[in-house]
Amino acid sequence: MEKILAKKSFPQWVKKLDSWRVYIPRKDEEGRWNYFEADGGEVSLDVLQTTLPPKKILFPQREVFLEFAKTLAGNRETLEIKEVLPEVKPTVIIGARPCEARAAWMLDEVFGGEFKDVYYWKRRDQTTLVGFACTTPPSENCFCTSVEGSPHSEEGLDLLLTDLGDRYYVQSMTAKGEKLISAAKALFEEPKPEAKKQVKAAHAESEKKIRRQLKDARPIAQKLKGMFDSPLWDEESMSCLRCGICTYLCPSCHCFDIGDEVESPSPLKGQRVRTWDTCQFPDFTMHSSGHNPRPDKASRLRQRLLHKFQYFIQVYDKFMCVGCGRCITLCPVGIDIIKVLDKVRDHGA
Amino acid sequence: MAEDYEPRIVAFLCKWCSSAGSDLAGVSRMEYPPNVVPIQVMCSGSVSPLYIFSAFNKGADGVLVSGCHPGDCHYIKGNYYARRRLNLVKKLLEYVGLETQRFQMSWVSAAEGTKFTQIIKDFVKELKPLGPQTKLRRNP
Amino acid sequence: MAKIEDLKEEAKKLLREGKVKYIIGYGAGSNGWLAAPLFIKKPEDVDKLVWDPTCVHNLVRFLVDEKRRKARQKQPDKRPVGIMVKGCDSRAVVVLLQEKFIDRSDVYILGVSCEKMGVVDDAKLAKKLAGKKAKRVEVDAQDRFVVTTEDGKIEMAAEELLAERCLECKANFPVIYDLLSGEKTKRPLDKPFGSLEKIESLSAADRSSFWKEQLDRCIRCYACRSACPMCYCDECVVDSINLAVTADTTADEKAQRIHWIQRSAESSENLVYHLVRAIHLAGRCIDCGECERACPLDIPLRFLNKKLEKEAKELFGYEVGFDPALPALISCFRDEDPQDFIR
Amino acid sequence: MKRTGVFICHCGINIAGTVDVKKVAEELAKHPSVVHAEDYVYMCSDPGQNLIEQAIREKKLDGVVVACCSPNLHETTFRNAAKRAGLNSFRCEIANIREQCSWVHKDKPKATQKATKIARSAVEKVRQNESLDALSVPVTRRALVVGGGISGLQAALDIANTGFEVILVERNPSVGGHMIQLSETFPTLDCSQCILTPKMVEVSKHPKIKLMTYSEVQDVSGYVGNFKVKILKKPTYVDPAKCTLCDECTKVCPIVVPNEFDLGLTGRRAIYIPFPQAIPASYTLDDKNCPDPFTTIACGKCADVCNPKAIDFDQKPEIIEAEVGVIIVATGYDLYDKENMAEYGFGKYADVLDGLQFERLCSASGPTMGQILRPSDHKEPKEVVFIQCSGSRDPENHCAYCSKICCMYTAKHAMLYKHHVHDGQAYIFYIDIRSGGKGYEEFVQRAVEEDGVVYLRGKVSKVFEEKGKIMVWGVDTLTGRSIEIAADMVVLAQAMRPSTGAQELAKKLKLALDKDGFLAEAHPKLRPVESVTAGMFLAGAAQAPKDIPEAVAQASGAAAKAVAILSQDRLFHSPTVAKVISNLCTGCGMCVAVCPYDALTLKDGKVEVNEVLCEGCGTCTATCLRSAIQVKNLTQQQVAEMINACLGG
Repeated sequence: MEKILAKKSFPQWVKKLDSWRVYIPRKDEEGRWNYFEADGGEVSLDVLQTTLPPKKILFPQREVFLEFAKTLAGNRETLEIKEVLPEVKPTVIIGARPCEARAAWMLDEVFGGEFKDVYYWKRRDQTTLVGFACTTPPSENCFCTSVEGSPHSEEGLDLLLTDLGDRYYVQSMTAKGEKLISAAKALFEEPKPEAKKQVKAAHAESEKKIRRQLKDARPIAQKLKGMFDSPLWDEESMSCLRCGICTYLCPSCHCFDIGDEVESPSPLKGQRVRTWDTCQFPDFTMHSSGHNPRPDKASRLRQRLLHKFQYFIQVYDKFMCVGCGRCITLCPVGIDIIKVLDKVRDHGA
Repeated sequence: MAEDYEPRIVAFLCKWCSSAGSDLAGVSRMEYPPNVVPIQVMCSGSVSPLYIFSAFNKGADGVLVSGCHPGDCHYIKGNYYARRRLNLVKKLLEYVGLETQRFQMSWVSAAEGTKFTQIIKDFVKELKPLGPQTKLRRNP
Repeated sequence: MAKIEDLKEEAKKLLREGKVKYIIGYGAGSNGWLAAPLFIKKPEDVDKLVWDPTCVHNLVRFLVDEKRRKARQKQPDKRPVGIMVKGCDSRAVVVLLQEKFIDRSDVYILGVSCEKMGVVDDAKLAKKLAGKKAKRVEVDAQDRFVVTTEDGKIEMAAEELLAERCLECKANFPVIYDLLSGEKTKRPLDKPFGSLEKIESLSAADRSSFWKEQLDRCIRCYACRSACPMCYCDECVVDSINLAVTADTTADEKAQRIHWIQRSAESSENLVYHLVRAIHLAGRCIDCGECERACPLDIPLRFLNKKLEKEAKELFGYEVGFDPALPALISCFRDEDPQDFIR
Repeated sequence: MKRTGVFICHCGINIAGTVDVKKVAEELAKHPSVVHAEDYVYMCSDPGQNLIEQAIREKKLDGVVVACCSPNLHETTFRNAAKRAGLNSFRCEIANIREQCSWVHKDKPKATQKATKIARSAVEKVRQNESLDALSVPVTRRALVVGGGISGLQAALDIANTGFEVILVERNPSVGGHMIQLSETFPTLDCSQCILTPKMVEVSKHPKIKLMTYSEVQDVSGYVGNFKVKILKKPTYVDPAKCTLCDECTKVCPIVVPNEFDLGLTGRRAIYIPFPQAIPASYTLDDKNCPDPFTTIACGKCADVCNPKAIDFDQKPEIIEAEVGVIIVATGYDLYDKENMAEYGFGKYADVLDGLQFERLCSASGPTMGQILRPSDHKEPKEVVFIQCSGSRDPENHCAYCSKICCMYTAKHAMLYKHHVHDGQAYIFYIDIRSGGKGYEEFVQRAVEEDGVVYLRGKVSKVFEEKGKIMVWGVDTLTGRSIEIAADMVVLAQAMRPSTGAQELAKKLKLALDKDGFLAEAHPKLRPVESVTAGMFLAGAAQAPKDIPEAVAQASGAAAKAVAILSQDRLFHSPTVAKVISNLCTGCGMCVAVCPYDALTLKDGKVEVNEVLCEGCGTCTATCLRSAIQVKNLTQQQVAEMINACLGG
């Protein structure tokens, strides 16, 4: 389904979505963009890249799996375990970038498949993603086109909105998307043929505006297979601080840790929780023997790149990088994934 | 604040002076509110800032650290280190907005059962109007 | 800004003669206006060194990596590492010496004086440019900033762009060095802790909500402690892991893991984490501002550390990072230390 | 540990009256690591202790918590009971629910709740306690006494008389200290030398005492029971075995320097005997003054005239190493430096003297053979002004403290003066008269009543010379009159200071000093003769100004403390000491700096604990940023769980 939504009707549409929990990017006083719950207030349309991708909504940083408590009745000790599944209201994420939606589509692969992660899918099934095509790249480090994405990619999205000046061109890819349109039918119009042309042009134009480029991503992925022991990793990781910025803020990184948070040892009471974790932390691969197979920054940088550009491809035939550029923009020491992969490509050449 | 609100206080008492002073309060059958649970440490100098943060994190409404008077430390100078370290802790907690009354330090000698009693009475009295501590507390 | 030709000459000589293993300095960043850490092993690469107000990083942090690397090697190369330091960074070297983390012979200190300048604050710059992207930031002969954007050059007065910490700097030239580039220009400092006044003047309740709002953003990526040269512990006390286990560590010891706080990024846990970090940096933080700069969520961490720096000065007359022979702030006391807070 | 037993004492109604002990036992039984919980009317009674022993055996308990009275009362009782049942005594902990709970609260439910928390907290602690054995070290049964004044002599004799060996080190050529310089002693006016010399002789003849004069302690290492000391023996260039005390050498020696014994009132030669009764009875060639620093040639005349050939120019300094179990420091005092009292003309006018100089003038063996004469013109002074608190009790300009003995010796000086110069007049300027002590007040009264000493309450404002007199201006604060005395002599009761070099020695011994530089005692009231370091004791004025009987008493006290250690084969020490988690330690040394006992050292970038020196205070624990140092059985992990237990429920 394809429609036209006048920009001035956009806030009205958001208001109409009152049976959904609506997340939308908003700028705070300090100029930081982030996803907030839309409380019917102002809806801003000149969205730049948010610091945290919408991953935090689909895959929250902390999630309770179960609650446990020991009780003593007479002489019988019982351990009570209660599964805690997220109670999720239908949710819409408006303003997701096509790359971020592509990342959600990757998370779907990871948390789906043969073993479905019920916690993830409880949320995911209820979530509708409304994307904005990037007619202006939201970050100077965008490189989606280099990793098989595009500023108007539909993958993972339910709706895609493209800015056509005073109106949006709305494409619906799924039934979920259509439901959003039908929530405020009156606001949408049928597109005229020239609008279709315009949108095509806008999409083509948007691709040209992407400033950064990684050449030959697929051949690089091939080449990485032989570079496990390369001294390159050591050199490139020299300035790494071993913080978690590149991975925590990455829309596709999804590693986690599961641990028990004991509230009281007597009587025993607590929760089992899942929290984000990252391969960039030195304890990520720490064995209880004290052995750490990735003992240094070089091996951890290598892991990040190989996961995204080799292992993931082997399993899913996709890059686990959507080219949003957050890891480049926010790295405190300027480690640039494009430059590192450039070096991989040119290595030994 | 609700009338029946009872603040929870953890008191780190040094073994040689303050815990002995608290014992004296008992021997003298003085009375103070039962809101305080004592933890005996060897010296006020051994009280790590982590203990204080942790106590608040685990739900304490007030934390007291009590040691020997300056010059009387069983370990010569542990209380001087405590005084410096915990002054910083107090300033930091106040700075992040914790009410100043919630963290207290005192010098109580083995002979000062009365003083110990008074400190606890005052502490409870000062904490009551503040209500439960929620800032550092996990799952308040 | 100082010229660093003399420094480059010395760096080349050091590398040529093999007197240093490598040199940690500043090079052009790969992306944007900001310089980036540069590791130089060959004399011919020395010309890649840059020195401008975008050299914000405290490279002393990389001495921690160097020590870890050496610890892993069976026969470590014992030659010193050359390192470029600003005034603030040099005080970090002093603290590492004070804490015996490094030995003076481990480093060859290439000091650069900020003279009348300092480094650029990226948030201030972003605000000034309002969406425009800077390509270069330079200083002209009149000590004014010249920012090059796509639309041309913009001039700005130093105070408008300098990082807050530079405006409150106590050491605009290195306090310890083997070679110094630039002048030892003293500059007046009327309010060394002026930036704290805004928070200090708030009521307790307002301070509480200020910090809650700030720290609730924390995602515990630990960029703050990762960027900090003083956070050199192999295992942070707030981590409920036991990184430092060896084959000899007993099961009992492994089980004795203190859960001071949870890993979950919740209000209380974030606050306690940052409190622990602040108290552990009391008398050690030299206000290089790296924690705050590294933070992707822009939490004003510097205000936490600066507060304790202020208290250390006012309560105990303690100033950090000038004398490696001084005991640590919490490893000493004075008979007259204040005790008006004690009952 | 998973098998903890909890025993709750009723203490009659002392606990059970306010705490529902059954409820506490019930609650504690729910704890995952508690396998046994019971209450009993008197746990400390034999049947009560039997219950504990029985439960340990039957239920194979690996930890015991007794919730009862303060650990100060019955911790040992219950630990012994645990031990009898085969449990390590350090796996027994006390939860104080009487003094810190039942006795101070009235509300039964609340007191019960609190008692439960206290007991739970003890369970958390004991759960993680290690089995420990008391540390023990062998004892070297020998003492070192530093300082040969009255305190050192007394301490050495007291120890030697119990049969232990003593090394007595004195830095001067003779023992005797300041007491040997005194004329007569208050309040009995017996001759100081007459009562001291027998002790000096006894020391030199004692088979258990090795006397090392003209020697200094250079270095001390080790710990209680096992100190290693290095003593520097300076060359005297005279063999005491050969010396016949003929005194021919001094007659030919051309070098004259001020005589220390007479405080510069006379001179001595470069080769000299400090005073006739010196012990050891021998001469010393003072190599600071011979050869003459200007000519740098030793004339050798002394050796030429020495018939027994006792002079040996080839003597060299020697370092003597010794092992001792205890050390007594009795380094005494010096008088406050003259330089500091220019306001009283001290050092400027020959007839302004300090107390010790006046002692020499009064002494029958002194420079004037016991006649009191002015140093300037050898005339008998007819009016003498004594000024008390010269440098004492003056926090702004001098010493803040009271030197304690000056009131008494000034009264004595005035009295002795009157005994020598019957028609003379003595004036004493004072702030207060402090005459606490047996017979002391009577002594002062005697000075006033029998010898007509005029006491003037007030401070002297100015002392200056005019027409051969020393003018003293002051104010009598009792009458408000200003006073002007044209005196022939002024005697200043100078403040007592720690002896020169004491600070340096304290550093070598790692002893703490108080703010005035005197050696710090372990506790100002309860441990006045012990230093902060185990096995080191303090005697005499090195610790604080004191008079002879006090110094002797402290010396005997220190000796008794020393003997208490020496009389044991092994020393036992609490094993709840610090331990280092080596992988976490970065060797920053912060803990080393705070340890009050120097128990921590850095070795190869890691901290090491000397368990015998560690007292387990835990200040290191709170200082360490990485929790790399912990006190056994009170680790941060344990405290963390205790905090949790105190707040739970």
